[in-house]
Amino acid sequence: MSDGPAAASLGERSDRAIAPFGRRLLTVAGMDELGAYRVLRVADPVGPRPDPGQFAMLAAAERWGGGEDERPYLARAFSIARWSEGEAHYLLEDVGPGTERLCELRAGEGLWALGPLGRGFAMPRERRRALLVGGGVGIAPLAILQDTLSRKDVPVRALLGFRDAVRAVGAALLDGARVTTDDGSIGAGGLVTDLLAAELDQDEHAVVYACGPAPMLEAVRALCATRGVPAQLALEAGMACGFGACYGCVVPRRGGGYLRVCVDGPVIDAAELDEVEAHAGAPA
Amino acid sequence: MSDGPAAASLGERSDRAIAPFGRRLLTVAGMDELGAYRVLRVADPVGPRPDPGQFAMLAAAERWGGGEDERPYLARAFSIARWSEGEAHYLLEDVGPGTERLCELRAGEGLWALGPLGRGFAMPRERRRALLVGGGVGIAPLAILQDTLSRKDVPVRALLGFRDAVRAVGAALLDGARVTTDDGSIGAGGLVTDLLAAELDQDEHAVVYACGPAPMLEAVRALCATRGVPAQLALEAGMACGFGACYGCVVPRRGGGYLRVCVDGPVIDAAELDEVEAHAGAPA
Amino acid sequence: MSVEFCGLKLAHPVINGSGTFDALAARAAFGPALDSEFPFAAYVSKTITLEPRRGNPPPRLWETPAGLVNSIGLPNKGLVCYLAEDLPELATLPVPVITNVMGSTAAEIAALVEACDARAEISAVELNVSCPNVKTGLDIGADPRQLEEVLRAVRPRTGKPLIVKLTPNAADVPACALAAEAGGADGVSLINTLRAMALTPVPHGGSSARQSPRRPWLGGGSGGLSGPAIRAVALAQVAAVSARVRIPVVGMGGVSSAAHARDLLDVGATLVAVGTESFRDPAAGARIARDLLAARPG
Amino acid sequence: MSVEFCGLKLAHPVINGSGTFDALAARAAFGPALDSEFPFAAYVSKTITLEPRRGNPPPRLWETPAGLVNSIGLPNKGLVCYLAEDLPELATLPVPVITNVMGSTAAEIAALVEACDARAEISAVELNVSCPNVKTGLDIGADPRQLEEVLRAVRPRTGKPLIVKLTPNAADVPACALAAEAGGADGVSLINTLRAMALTPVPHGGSSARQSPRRPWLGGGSGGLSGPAIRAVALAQVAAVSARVRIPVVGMGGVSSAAHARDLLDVGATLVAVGTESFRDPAAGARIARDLLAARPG
Ligand SMILES: Cc1cc2nc3c(=O)[nH]c(=O)nc-3n(C[C@H](O)[C@H](O)[C@H](O)COP(=O)(O)OP(=O)(O)OC[C@H]3O[C@@H](n4cnc5c(N)ncnc54)[C@H](O)[C@@H]3O)c2cc1C
Ligand SMILES: Cc1cc2nc3c(=O)[nH]c(=O)nc-3n(C[C@H](O)[C@H](O)[C@H](O)COP(=O)(O)OP(=O)(O)OC[C@H]3O[C@@H](n4cnc5c(N)ncnc54)[C@H](O)[C@@H]3O)c2cc1C
Ligand SMILES: Cc1cc2nc3c(=O)[nH]c(=O)nc-3n(C[C@H](O)[C@H](O)[C@H](O)COP(=O)(O)O)c2cc1C
Ligand SMILES: Cc1cc2nc3c(=O)[nH]c(=O)nc-3n(C[C@H](O)[C@H](O)[C@H](O)COP(=O)(O)O)c2cc1C
Ligand code: FES
Ligand code: FES
Repeated sequence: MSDGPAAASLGERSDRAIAPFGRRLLTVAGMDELGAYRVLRVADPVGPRPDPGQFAMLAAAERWGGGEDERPYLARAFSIARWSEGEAHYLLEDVGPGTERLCELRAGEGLWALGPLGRGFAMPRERRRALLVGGGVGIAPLAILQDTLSRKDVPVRALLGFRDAVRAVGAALLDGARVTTDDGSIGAGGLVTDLLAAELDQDEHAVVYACGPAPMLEAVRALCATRGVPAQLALEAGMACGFGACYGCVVPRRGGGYLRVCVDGPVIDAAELDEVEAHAGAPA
Repeated sequence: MSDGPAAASLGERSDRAIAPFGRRLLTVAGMDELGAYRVLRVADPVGPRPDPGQFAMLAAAERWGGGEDERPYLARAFSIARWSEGEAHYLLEDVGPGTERLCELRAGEGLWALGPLGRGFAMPRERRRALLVGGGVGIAPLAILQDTLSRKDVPVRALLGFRDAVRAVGAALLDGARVTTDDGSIGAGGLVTDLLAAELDQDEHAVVYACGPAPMLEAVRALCATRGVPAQLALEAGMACGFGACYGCVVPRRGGGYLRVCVDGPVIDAAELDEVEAHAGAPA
Repeated sequence: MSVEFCGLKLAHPVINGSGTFDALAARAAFGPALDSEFPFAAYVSKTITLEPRRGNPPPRLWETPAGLVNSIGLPNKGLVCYLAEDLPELATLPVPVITNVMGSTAAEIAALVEACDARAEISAVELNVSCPNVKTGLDIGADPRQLEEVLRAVRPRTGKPLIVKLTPNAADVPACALAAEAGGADGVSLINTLRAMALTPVPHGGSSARQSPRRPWLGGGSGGLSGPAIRAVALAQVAAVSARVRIPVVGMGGVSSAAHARDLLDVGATLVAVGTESFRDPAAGARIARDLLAARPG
Repeated sequence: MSVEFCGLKLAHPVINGSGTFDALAARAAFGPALDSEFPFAAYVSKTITLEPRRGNPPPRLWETPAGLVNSIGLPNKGLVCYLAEDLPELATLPVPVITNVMGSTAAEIAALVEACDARAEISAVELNVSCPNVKTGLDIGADPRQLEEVLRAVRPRTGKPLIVKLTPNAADVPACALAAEAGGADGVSLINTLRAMALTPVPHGGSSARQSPRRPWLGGGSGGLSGPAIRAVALAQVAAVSARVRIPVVGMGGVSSAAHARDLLDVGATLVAVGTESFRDPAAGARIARDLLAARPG
């Protein structure tokens, strides 16, 4: 079952940040443009410091609904991209009625939030070099991960892929990232996994942290598997609840059965997966 | 049936303003405060000049839904309170999710409108004095009626009743109105029908035009019936469509059967009713 | 994208749901534009009964999240006045007229169908079988055996296309569709409204508890749910029925855009009907047909 | 406002809908606060079957206007592991545990009920009869006669309160409720989700037509609709059932505020269950119970 062995194998992370019970009404501190993305800043006086890789379920307090096809209705899941005492940052991409509504929020407006939720990234053992591989809006959890690793003096290298130049502006969220774009308009061009392969040629002791579209995650998983490199993948899935109640967010696990991305993940050890399911990635 | 005799008896109004087919996207020109009410100004380049007493079905173009109880869904009916080349005015009172959303509209935002709809007020024969009796937000259609009667040099006297002082501010919508409030804070105090009775004592040849809460309309109907004074009542009813499609907006008609307020009315000759149905008035 | 349906050649696959568009009232409200821009490829009348009906006392409407509960009660002039007064006017519409009828016994239904058969202005007949059986109180259309019997009795009375408007309030809707087909129906249409109700509303902001116990809001006691709220239920029933019957299917339920219409066509419907969305925009049918056309593959 | 239900004394009338709240996962996510602020007066487990089930392949969720279509497929550890691993933990919750079970034959259901009867941690058993009959494919609970037979076979196996979770996909839900009562049920609960489906989504802004024909979106093919979209349907069914049976009724379907809970209580329900709204706020049950209390007349 989804909540058995998986929980065990990620056990060393069970001392994770615990969410206050019940959604809480927060106030938007600001909304900044970042190329094709928006950075939503939320004042969160009560929420605990999240682990890198954890997420929150967000919904606008006013007029959540009545968008395209009379949606949204349920809250939406977003990685916590950055956290500083009492303020959480989220990176948003408008891909549908829920994100569209959230992108319209302005300072002072109300926001329902539940979290931090899920299991974040495990810190690398014996300070091995960390390669952060991100694609598109999936770079969000890598930002807070980079902040944390840098505080721990873990050597970090970020490799980010974007569809085009206007999205590549998002790379500013991380420090000193190597960037590539599908259309070659910026950086090396080609796939971020090419950059990863090159890095692993240099240092086969590195560990990999990845978040992005499903095809990218699958490529990262396959590459790391063949090279025997440990990899942690931050997955996504359609979610109704975010705290294990609905059993809707599953991905197939190696050896049969399913994992609930919201409670067994979103960060899953690549070794737990035969492959990354087609729906389990960030919006491409 | 609803669409037989009624149509006939109001026949002399059948040369009424005809609505363009299909709802049209209009732009909000402005929103003004008027005591407890709001005046919504809408730029309407294509709509024809409405007859006094006609109404329109309105819905916000953005986020119509997601309010209290995940409503509104259907458009809402509003009397056209004023009309000047290319601009229509509506008087709004926030009584639920639909009016709440509409009251939030600001200049430049989009509004869906269908109309003008329904049968308006018939003009008085041989320039008899017109007594305009309004209650609460129900004064809206009396404003455009007063404009029209004045243009025709028909002597007019407006008698308006409100629940309290902050609502009584709405009286500014009409010229030289006599005002009374339920709480006596402004004007004579007591019921607007007392003012009406006094006026009819002076001039039993006057004709009455009324719009307001159901109890007020019923009192006006009864008073005029006993005095043999012709009265036209602008009714209200929950409406899904506004153009005769749903059969949802009915009120019982004298002699049995029902009238559709949206197509047989909203202005109904008092003689067509045994009494004014409890739901058939404006928000009290 | 003209379509053939039960022998009728239609300009596009979008028609109206019975009882959701009064073409004569619309003509009075919108004038000649109603005819020149008529939104549907065929016009389905509201349900007609043998005797006149006044319908239910108000209130008749209740708005729900993305939906509408109605308790109209099938007001109509009755067969005779409909055929004498309305049909000649409806015949001047630019599209074929489908007359929807309802009876509570096979004999009543047969009489209705026979009367329609005699009128050239009527291109097809739709049977509304969501009518409570006088004895059981259940919809006639909810029991496959009963439904097939009725069809066998009624079918011979007309050579015109006979469409059965199925009830969604059944345990096994595909079985009902198969029964209609076996009984000789030329097509089926679904879904009708889902049985629903509402209580006297809560004052804005206030709490309902203070005035309980409360009465039903609808004058008719209970009603039927329509609109986007039932869209996913409609898609499931239309898909299940289309997979079982060989006769053409009219799909409806919560269609408010071409994408929703496309969904119903993609699961097997030949035509799509628009109901509640026409209340929000009388031209919705035209918009949906246009967008379907624009999005047509190839 | 404590309530008695089938002999259980509950602090308030709000419980959870089966399968919509995993108390053990919630404990891991929210820590001790889950227990100290537990939102429900009793805890209903997700449906347990004899054999373990993995559930349906993803996607399992589809958002509709004011609703959710789910095709979870009843994943569970199976009776043995549930009783051995989960029940002892659930027993530490501050409220009574109601175990929801489902079987496809009377014998299977009897075995499940008997096993629950043997465990003191279980205060009551809820039977999910929305299980397709292996032969007919229809829900066991949709046929009154079949349902009564099953109850007669199962009832003797336990002295604990036996609640039947009715299926809404039936022609005559009150008849099913009466059959459950006749068969010996101590209470009934309704409504379960309405059969529904969805197709592969339309790309944001884009048109679906270009990619048709399209596959079902849900891995399980079809699913069940819940949430505010079904609220008015739930109210009608709960009212109709409450008017017919003498045993207590658990009402649910689209409850997201105390006003909606009040509606169900006012038409005759003894308890109200919160399902989908808990996904939007895990503390919804507590909020609703609090607001009910605050608005209590007198
Ligand atoms: C753990 C986690 C972390 C995430 N972090 C971020 C983040 O940091 N930033 C960010 O921008 N996004 C993030 N996401 C993704 C984000 O949650 C989704 O983009 C969002 O939910 C989309 O909602 P929407 O209403 O805008 O779009 P939707 O219309 O819901 O469409 C989004 C996708 O859902 C599917 N879909 C379409 N219609 C429906 C429907 N009716 N019902 C169900 N599914 C449908 C389609 O595959 C579509 O591409 C994260 C997701 C998860 C699970
Ligand atoms: C011809 C006409 C002209 C009108 N002119 C004006 C005008 O000029 N200015 C103005 O402010 N108003 C006017 N109204 C009234 C206006 O249409 C209503 O106030 C408005 O529709 C309320 O919508 P809401 O969502 O704000 O409130 P709602 O929540 O819809 O409540 C309004 C009333 O509807 C009932 N109700 C509550 N819940 C529901 C529900 N779920 N479904 C159905 N009914 C419910 C209750 O009686 C409630 O008091 C007019 C109405 C008509 C018919
Ligand atoms: C106000 C109203 C009146 C209706 N009247 C009838 C009717 O007279 N006969 C009938 O067969 N269906 C009737 N229906 C059902 C519709 O034809 C249609 O089956 C249902 O509303 C679902 O479609 P929709 O969601 O697009 O509205 C009515 C529906 C509504 C909302
Ligand atoms: C994701 C999900 C899973 C469910 N699982 C079960 C289940 O295992 N057993 C059951 O009897 N009902 C199950 N239900 C039905 C609910 O208990 C409830 O009857 C239904 O959702 C209506 O209530 P709501 O509208 O408040 O959600 C489930 C519902 C949802 C949304
Ligand atoms: S989102 Fe509900 S269980 Fe994961
Ligand atoms: S509002 Fe639909 S008929 Fe009057």
